[in-house]
Amino acid sequence: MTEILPAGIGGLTFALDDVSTSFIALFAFVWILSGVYAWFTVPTGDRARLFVYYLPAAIGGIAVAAAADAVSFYLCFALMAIPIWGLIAHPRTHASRRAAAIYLTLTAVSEALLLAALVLMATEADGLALTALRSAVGGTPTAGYVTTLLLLSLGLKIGTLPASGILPVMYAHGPSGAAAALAGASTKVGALALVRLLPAGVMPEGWTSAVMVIGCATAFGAAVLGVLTTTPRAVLGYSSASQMGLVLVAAAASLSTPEAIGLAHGAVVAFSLHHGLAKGALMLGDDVVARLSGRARTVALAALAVPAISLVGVPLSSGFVAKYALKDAVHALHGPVPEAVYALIPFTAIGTAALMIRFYLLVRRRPQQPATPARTPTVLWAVMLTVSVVAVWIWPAQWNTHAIESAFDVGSMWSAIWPALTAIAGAYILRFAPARVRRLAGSVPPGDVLHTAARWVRGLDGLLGASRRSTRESSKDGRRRMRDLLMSTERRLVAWTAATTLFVALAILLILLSTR
Amino acid sequence: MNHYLVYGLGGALIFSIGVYGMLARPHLLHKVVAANLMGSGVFLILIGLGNRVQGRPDPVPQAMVLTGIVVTVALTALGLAIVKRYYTVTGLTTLDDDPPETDA
Amino acid sequence: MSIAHHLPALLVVTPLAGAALTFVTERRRDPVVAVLTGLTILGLSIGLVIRVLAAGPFRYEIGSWGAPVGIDLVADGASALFVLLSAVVGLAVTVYATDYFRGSRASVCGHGMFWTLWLFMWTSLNALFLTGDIFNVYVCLELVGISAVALVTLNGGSQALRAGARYLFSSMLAAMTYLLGVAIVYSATGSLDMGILRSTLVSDPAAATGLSLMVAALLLKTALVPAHFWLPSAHGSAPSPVSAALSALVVKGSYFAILRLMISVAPPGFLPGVDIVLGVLGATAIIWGSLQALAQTRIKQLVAYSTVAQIGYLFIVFPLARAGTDVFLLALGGALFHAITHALAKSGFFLAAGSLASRFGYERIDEMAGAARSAPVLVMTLALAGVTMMGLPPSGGFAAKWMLVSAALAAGQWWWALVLVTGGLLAAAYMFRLLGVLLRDSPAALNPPSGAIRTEWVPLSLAAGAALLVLASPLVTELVNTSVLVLGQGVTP
Amino acid sequence: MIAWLPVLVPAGAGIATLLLGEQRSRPRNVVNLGAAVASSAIVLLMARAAYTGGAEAASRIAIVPGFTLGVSGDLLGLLFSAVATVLWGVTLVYAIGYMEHARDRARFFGFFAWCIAAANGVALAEDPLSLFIFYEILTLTTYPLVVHSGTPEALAAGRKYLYYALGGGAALLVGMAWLAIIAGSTPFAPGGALDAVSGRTTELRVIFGLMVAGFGVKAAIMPLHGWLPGAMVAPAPVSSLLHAVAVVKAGVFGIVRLVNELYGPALSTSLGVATPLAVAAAVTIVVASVIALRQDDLKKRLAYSTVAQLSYITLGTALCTPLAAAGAVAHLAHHAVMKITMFFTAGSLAETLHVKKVSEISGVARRMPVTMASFAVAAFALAGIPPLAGFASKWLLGAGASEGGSVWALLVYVSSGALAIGYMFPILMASIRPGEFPEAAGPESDRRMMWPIVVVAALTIAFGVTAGLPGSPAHWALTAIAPSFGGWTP
Repeated sequence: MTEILPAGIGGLTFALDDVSTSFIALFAFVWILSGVYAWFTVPTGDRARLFVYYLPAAIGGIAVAAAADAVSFYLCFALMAIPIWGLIAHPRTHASRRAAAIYLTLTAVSEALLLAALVLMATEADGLALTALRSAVGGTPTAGYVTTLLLLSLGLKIGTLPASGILPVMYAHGPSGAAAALAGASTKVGALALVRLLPAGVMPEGWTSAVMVIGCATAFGAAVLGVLTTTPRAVLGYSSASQMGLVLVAAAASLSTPEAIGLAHGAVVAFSLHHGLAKGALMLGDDVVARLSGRARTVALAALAVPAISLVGVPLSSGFVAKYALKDAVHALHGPVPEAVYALIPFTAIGTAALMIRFYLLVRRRPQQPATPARTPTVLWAVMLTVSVVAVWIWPAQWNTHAIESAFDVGSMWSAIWPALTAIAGAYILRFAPARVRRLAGSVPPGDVLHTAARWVRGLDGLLGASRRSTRESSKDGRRRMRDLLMSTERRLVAWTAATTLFVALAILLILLSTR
Repeated sequence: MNHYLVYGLGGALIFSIGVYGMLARPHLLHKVVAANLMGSGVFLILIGLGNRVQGRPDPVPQAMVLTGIVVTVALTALGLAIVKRYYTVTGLTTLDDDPPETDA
Repeated sequence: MSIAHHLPALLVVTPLAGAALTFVTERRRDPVVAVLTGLTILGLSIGLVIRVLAAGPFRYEIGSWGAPVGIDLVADGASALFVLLSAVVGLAVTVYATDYFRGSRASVCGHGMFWTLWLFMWTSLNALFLTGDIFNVYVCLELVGISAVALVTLNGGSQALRAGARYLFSSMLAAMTYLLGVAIVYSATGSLDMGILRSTLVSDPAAATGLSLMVAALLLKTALVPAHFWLPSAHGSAPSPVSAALSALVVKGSYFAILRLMISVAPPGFLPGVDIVLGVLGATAIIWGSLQALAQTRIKQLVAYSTVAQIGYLFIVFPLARAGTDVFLLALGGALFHAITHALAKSGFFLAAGSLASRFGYERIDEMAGAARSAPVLVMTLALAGVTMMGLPPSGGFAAKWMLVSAALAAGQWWWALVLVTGGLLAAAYMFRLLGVLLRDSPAALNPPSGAIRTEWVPLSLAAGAALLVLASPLVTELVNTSVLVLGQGVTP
Repeated sequence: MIAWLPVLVPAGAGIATLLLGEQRSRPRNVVNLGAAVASSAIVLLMARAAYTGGAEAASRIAIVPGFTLGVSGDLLGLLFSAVATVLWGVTLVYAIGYMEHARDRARFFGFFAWCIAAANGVALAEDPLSLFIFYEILTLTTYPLVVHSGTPEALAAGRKYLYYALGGGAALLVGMAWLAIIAGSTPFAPGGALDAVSGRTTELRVIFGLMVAGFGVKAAIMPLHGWLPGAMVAPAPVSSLLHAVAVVKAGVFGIVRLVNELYGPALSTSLGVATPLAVAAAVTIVVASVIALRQDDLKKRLAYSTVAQLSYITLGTALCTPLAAAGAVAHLAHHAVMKITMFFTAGSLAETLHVKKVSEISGVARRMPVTMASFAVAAFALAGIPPLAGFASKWLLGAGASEGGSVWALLVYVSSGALAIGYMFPILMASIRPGEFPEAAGPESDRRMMWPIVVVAALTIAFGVTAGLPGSPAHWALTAIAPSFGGWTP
């Protein structure tokens, strides 16, 4: 029983298996590359202040993949999540500080829920090792609690629908290098947690369909919000949220059907690797384009299209492989909801395509910044781009399922292209739409619902303070009035005639009582 | 209705007049007189209701009355001295009823 | 008939002799005589306690006349305890007074009359605790009253005189009522001795009326709430050694007489009739006295009203008699314990407050801000005495409150426990209000102590005694159990 | 007889300090430090004896009939006594530095020593009545420390403290008397000592309520917590040792004894009194943490955080499961070390830089790096970041909660952890931000203030890192609690 007791430093264990090697590769690559990029792009004065937060986040972000027991997983998870506060608040503008405050609150909540889930699993499993945790929960009443807690906690991390505003908030303010790291790596930790901790194959049937529905809703909802938002990075934030919705769908597949676990986890990992690299490339690209001018800028714009297309899922791209793995995982399930979701998956591609077009237009429309310092680390961006394209071929075969050979059969080719075409057609039509509709395009501020919630909380806080002050004054003069009343009654009571009459009355009363 | 009961009731009457005097009369001298009245009333009761031992009169009530008189005289002397001193110091002859010291 | 047998008489005669001596010798040597007398009385009272513990309660016939005709002194556990208490407090007051009336305050001491009056009062107190005859109680009560009134009016100011007059007239009223009661009881039973009365008194209306009148008179002397009107002004305006003695001993004397009457003399039917009234009046005294103390602005008034409140505790005992003897025993022990600790603490408090007032020359509480820094010993005494009056551990007051609360709960009458606990909280309120002012960090440089009183250790030792009494509790409970009040049956000659 | 020493040694030091008077500060410091070292050594020796199953040295003296004052050296008591005495030594060093040019130091150190004597009395009390006596003495000895500065706010805070503490004391008095009447003398026995009277359920419920009200005042269970934020006007050594370790822990320790060793977990649950206590504690945790978010005054924020953390212990005890009870006792030690670091830092900031508000704290880390680093360690520990002390006890409490099937308690614990991040991290982030405090030329603050902070921060790390090994407070708590749950072996 004492091993349930966290054994301090001695208890932290790390181990590597197939899932963690892939994630470590992704996280290490993204964190290090973005770090170098940030080193070059951030002015030297701010560099120290940035890396005070960047380094612990990077260490946590990379180590979390290898954590093998609940305590070390929670430590690395916290080590990565909390310093991100500093990255977001780095520009020290009022908006960034407020966004960082929102992020810190949501992270604190997600940390708390994760801890609760870990403790529940640890008591059930009578031990701390991650592998033991997941299997022990199966079939027990706490499985329901654990799954809800995990989905809530990780939902906040990967931007599931009600909280999908958190990703644009995270990406909008930090320096571009840091934002790329966040986009590429930190959101994927949620996916890692889904694979590591979510009870697989033991949940009742209803859970899978419910989570799938949430995943789909996020995929479509985030896409709609993304199209309507204002800045390129916010669009990328919403696109991450919608892609993570698909990851959630993939994870849901593993919940209640044991046979689908392998496929589902494969899909999650594939999706994470693909999305991490593509989103990182896009984020860096956005900054590179902003820095370049003239002919170099047009070349960069063209290059930017590559990760965008891969996201949409064009054949031979990592997006295509990931989407295919997702389809296989969902297809393996039976029942009305999985079939419907399976049918919907291609339509999510339209959403992503629309987001990419919106992103593209915003980047192009953004005015050229004045001449920035000479050496812009485009070479780093080039490396990120090539890796994001080539990765699909070099990552371990088990994540590809049978994606490669099916790339060339016409049916799957067509199912990958038509969504992109419809999106382009839609965008073209919308250009001529009435002004009122077009104005709608800029209506959603990044992090939409969270800002309103934050304002509401501040209002309540002001109200509470005012009410406490008023009660203090009224009690003071109440005391004074009571004192005067006391003194005057005493003066009357002590007067001679009154007192002596009272005494006589007392004597008579005693006589009456005793002779009764 | 034997005769000694008259003394008892008479004593009680005088006692109650004395009590009324003590309570109601504001003038301090009246209070001293009232105290003596109460004393006499009690002594009458003591003698009147004393224990009847056939033939020989019971000595105890007599002793009590004597001591009572002595004590009452002592009280009256002290009372008069204080009233006189109080009059010379403050010129008041009554206890103005609001105790001055518990001011707000 | 060893010397020990004559102890009760000696305890009355010694202070009387001391009083006479101080009257005769000139003023300079009075304090020495008084202190010597005090020491002898202390020795005698310790002897009495030892004798009572060894041989149990005993009766002493003055002039060996015997009960029906003569007056007997009864020395049992409770009376020995109170005689010892008055010896201790008396000695402390005497030693303190030797320094208090020196220098500028010599005139206040009524050119030497203080010593005679004080020793005279001590005599009558000892007699009151020891007497076994209800008429003798009347005589002792009046002697105490007269000397107390004289002591109150010592400093001759208009306030003292008015207080003295009120005190005198109220004690006259009480005296006459008590005498009426004695007359009626004598006419009903034909006897004055408590021992005989216990057996002969039967619960007929005449005896009950007599007893009620006597008890009512004693309530006025003990200043239970409706009849407390004379106490605040009297204790407030007397010189502090006098007010210490008044608060600690005089009110306890008449309470002791009530205990004697209600428990060893009254016929069975009498107590159950009046106990509820006494309990309710006691509870009102606690609440009303404490609230008044909270509202006072002068330190002596505060302490006087605190006495009014603390007296209320003593009357909570009577309703608990309904719940059987062992519960009543515990309650009675608690009440006596409370009387003793209150006497010690209150006298310590009054003496310390007196020193503070005379040292810094002010009476009002808010003028005393910051006194803690310049008179730490005095403030420590006030704190210790305050802790005892609040009934907080580790003080003796706590032990008393514990016994009373346990008795109330054991008797199933939990509301008395509630009143006791609220009383403790209210006592804390007015005590810490005072302490808060004393501890205040006032910038005003306190004027150098004018008449520093050398005997400041006396109040500290009294308050410390009250606090440490908790360790002496086995002795006290032993004495209480041997008192005739409790044994209730005949007393060995 | 040695069981009396932890109470008598500090009491003796207190008396000596008062007698030594104001000027002779050097002998006074020597006496106090000597007493602290001596009593810590005694307590740790007794603990080692009790740890290895030695006979518990119990001794008692009679006071009022049927009422004995007794102390015994059992493991549970010794843990609290060890925490109080060891931290007393550390706080003395800090206080000597902090009170360098303050007034009334003799009075301060005298009552300081007496508080520890009373706290040790509460810890080692052998039966509820003795615990009650020392508990009330603690109230009295703390009052002069709260009003030490003599300012009107200090006096108002002192008065408020007394109303709460004496009110609680009154409730406790009635409860104790009632219990003594129906159950006679009931020394603490692991697993409960009231089996003889367990039939009288209604009376036992009322007595439990009265006792919880009494202890709840010092354990700062809402709505009885009002005095604690006010008491922050006291000098820093007082708020760090008394209002984070000795006084408030006495209240919570009373509840631990009440539930585990007087009523016993089984009787408490069967009487149905444990759940309302748990709910009250849970509400306190959440509400106090939310209020802490809004406090701008640094010490007030720490005070509300203490209110929440104390209810961790109450909730853990009220859950009546072995792990939760052990976690509660462990948290008693862990929280003491964490919170005392923070209060020391707050005191040092106030004394050296006159910074009292969270809004003024920007850029402090540059000026006082070592102090703020220790503060950061304590803040992370409080937020429950492994492998620090806070995480170990919170993990045990959480495990106990889920073991007992009450998932809501687990959620309360973790939500309070999140709120702790909410009110602690902004302070850290602000202190790192460049502000108007220049680099420190000489030592950053008085050496006697800086080193104790580092020591207690090191303890925070040590308690967390060695949580699993025997001898660490967490393991000590497990062994102390085990007998109360019928031979449940840790």
